[in-house]
Amino acid sequence: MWEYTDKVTDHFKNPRNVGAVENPDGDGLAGSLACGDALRLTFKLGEEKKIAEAKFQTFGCASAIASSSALTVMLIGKTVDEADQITNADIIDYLGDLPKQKVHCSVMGREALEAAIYNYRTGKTFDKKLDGEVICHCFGATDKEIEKVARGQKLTSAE
Amino acid sequence: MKQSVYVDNNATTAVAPEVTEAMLPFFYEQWGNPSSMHTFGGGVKKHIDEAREKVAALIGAEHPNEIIFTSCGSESDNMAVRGAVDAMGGHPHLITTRVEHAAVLGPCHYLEDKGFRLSTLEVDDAGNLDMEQVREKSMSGKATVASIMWANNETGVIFPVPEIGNLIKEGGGIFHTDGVQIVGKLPISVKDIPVDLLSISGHKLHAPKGIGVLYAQRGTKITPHIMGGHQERGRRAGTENVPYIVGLGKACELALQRMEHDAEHERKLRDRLEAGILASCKGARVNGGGSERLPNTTNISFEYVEGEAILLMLDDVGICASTGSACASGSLEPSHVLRAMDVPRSMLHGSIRFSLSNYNTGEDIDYVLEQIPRIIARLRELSPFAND
Amino acid sequence: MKQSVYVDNNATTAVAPEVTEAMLPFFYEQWGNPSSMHTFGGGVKKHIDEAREKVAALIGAEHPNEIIFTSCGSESDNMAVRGAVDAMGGHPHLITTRVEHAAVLGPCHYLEDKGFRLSTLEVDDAGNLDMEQVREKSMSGKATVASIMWANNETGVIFPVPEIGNLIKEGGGIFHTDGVQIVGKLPISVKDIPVDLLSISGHKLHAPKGIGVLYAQRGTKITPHIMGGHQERGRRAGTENVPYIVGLGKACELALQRMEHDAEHERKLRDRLEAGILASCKGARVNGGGSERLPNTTNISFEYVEGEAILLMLDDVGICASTGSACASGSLEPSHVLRAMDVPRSMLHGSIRFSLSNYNTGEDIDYVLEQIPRIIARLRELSPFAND
Ligand SMILES: Cc1ncc(COP(=O)(O)O)c(C=O)c1O
Ligand SMILES: Cc1ncc(COP(=O)(O)O)c(C=O)c1O
Ligand code: FES
Ligand code: FES
Repeated sequence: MWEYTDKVTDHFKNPRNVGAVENPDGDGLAGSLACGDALRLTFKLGEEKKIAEAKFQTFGCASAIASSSALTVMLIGKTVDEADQITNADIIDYLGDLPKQKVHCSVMGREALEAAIYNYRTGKTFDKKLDGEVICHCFGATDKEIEKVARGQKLTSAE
Repeated sequence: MKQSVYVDNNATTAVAPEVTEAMLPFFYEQWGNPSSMHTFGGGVKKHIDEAREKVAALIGAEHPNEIIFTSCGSESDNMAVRGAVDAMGGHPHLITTRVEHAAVLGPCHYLEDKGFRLSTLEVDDAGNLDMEQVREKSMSGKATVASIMWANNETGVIFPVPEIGNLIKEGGGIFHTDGVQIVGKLPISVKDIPVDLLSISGHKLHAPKGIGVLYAQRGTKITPHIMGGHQERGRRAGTENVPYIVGLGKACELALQRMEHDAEHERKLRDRLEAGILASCKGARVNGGGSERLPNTTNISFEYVEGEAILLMLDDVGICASTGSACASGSLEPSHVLRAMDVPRSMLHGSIRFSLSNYNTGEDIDYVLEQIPRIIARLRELSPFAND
Repeated sequence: MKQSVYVDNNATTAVAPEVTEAMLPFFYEQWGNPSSMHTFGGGVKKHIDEAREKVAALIGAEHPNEIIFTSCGSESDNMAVRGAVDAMGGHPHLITTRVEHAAVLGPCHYLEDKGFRLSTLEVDDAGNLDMEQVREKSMSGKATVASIMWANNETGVIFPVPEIGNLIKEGGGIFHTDGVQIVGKLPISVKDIPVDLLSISGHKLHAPKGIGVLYAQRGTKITPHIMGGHQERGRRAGTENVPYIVGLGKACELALQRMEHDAEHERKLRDRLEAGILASCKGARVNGGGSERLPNTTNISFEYVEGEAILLMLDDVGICASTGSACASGSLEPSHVLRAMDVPRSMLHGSIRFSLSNYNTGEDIDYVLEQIPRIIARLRELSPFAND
């Protein structure tokens, strides 16, 4: 059994900011598409160009859900440049800790953030090989359904 | 400790109160060493023999001496595979399947690394073996040791062991079957079918964790896995775990009395659970559902949600189950059994195993059926894939 | 069951009531599987970790992860010998002694049969090793795996393990010591001496039969003996025997608290027993008496009488002792330990081992001292040799 901190459990059981922001200023999808974990992050700016709204959708384990939820909370009130400084280590710190094997779930958060900021800055979709930095411990090929969703998001799927 | 509905009986079962009661005198009073010459110790031996008879009765073994007590199902599996190969000598051909328990696959892969030829049979998407493949491999011309499980722990799918045994024996091989999940759940009789070696684990049938059995049919040559003292007629050294042996005997006695009734009870509950979930949750499917299965087990995949998340939400409302999801396992590998069955990736992550015991009630099922749709809906709300 | 004076504690000990109490909740309530994801099962894990810490504390292990729970002392011994040899690869040279327990000699002889070179060191008539021989063998130029016990179960003779360990490590070998008889009886600290692997058995220190430990110093390479699941960090598969693990933890905690006091208590009783018997029976001698010994053990030979007869007459008056080792009792061979010590033939058959525990009292000793001379005299009357 994974040992989760109270904060992880709280963010898993009561995830903050679930869903997708309407007309987002930044929209990013990240994940280990090859294995099916995925995170979509959207945000909208408000006064003084600070992030007023941030929402997530996650297909993944409790750590992935908690990391995403935590990330949205951390984003709100920050400028995009400040947000860009948030690393997966910051997410883990915010949550207290994550089991070693679950660190990649927070990396996914950082990646979705990168993708969303890229989208905000360029208007384009982040087209980096999404599975590149996520260590997927699973094997093999992509699942058609997930591929389809990825294409719907105009994102590059893993081979 | 919070626990309201326990539906994870393929992982472990409650120790039956009758079993604990049977064991207590062997902690408090009769703690002697059965190998001792004095009455105090030596007198304990007859309780071991009685337990041996009860285990033999449950599986239809002709001779109580065919029952070797071990420390767990894993030890039994290791002993069977390595002991049979060693006793056979030379380099027998090993046959196993992709869906075996790690305690069989572990020693098989170890021996493969040492240069033994290993054939790992595939299963189809319903979890069944291709019997033609079994025949072909067992007739490969070399001496064989085959280890093919009776019932699968994750899906409950039952292999046709009598038929498999016949094929292996026709080919002149030694046949081991991991019976850990079937013994105590369905009637079997090793007397009537060609099984040389069969593994049992106590904690799957209401005895404690840490006791097992290897049934070895008379005349089957097997090298001990734990060598030393003369215990278990020189086939398994180590001072006997008298309390657990007695407890396992009691558990086997209870199982024999209750099995028929319990199996029916569990099957009804399981079928209702399965039907209820399929009716209330879109995108759910039963893995191995079309096959012959244990009456207590159902393995259900929920599309676009992740098993660990489901489990933790179930846990939160006091329901204990398990998952084959990668994210839940220490290794982050999804279940090798579901992969062998080519379960689609969108389904692979969200598999939940519910496994019942005689202690489960209709109310347990009602409760699970009340919680599951809510949890799946909640998690699908969070999922980026499920919004279509 | 008749039992008035139990002086056979090297065969097995009474389960301490505190130990049984500590185990009971894990039969009645917390019977979950520690590998489960749900709180009910997973929550049990911390009790295993606590027990691990208590075992580590008793033997002075630096890291609790160096403690691997097994099913008995025999499994620990088998795992140590075969696991170390396998992990080393190639064909290491095996070193052991003539007085080891069968659980070490068994796997050693097995490996010898498979073509490994085995050196079996002799002991002198006091039961001591020739340290020059240890040095010589350990420097033989080949990689070595040495298994040399700490304290002998039959005589209580203690080998100089720190010194032996140094010699083996100087030679670049792996050093295993069977600590089954010393752990819990005398303080040891594996942190301070060069021991790679150490075996422990629960039932020698008031935990139940069927639980053991292999201590494996950090960095020691060892192939698992039971392969499969990820339990014990992948070093020993099989669902954990939670109650016994918790019980062993408790037993170690108690031993640590009481050891100093108990050792003194036992030594006094043992010395009085020994002196009393030597004073009251002609033709008696203590085997290994001149050597450093466990405080609780005395092995006494009575000329011209037969051990089994003595035992049975002792049993008849409620005294539990043993002749040779319990494990050897099936074989009717005189003790391999006494033979290795060249005990004269007239003495070889009449050896009785008295082994005490903290539960023994001064009255126990009085009673044995009262009965022994009468029994020996009676048997000598029957003996054709003793009438001089
Ligand atoms: C020195 C020694 N090693 C190993 C063992 C084996 O321990 P177990 O009976 O737990 O297998 C014993 C006792 O039987 C022993 O005295
Ligand atoms: C099919 C099967 N074989 C072997 C085992 C191993 O049994 P044990 O946990 O007693 O080692 C299990 C359960 O864990 C199992 O389900
Ligand atoms: S299962 Fe999450 S990394 Fe592959
Ligand atoms: S999403 Fe798979 S381990 Fe976290």
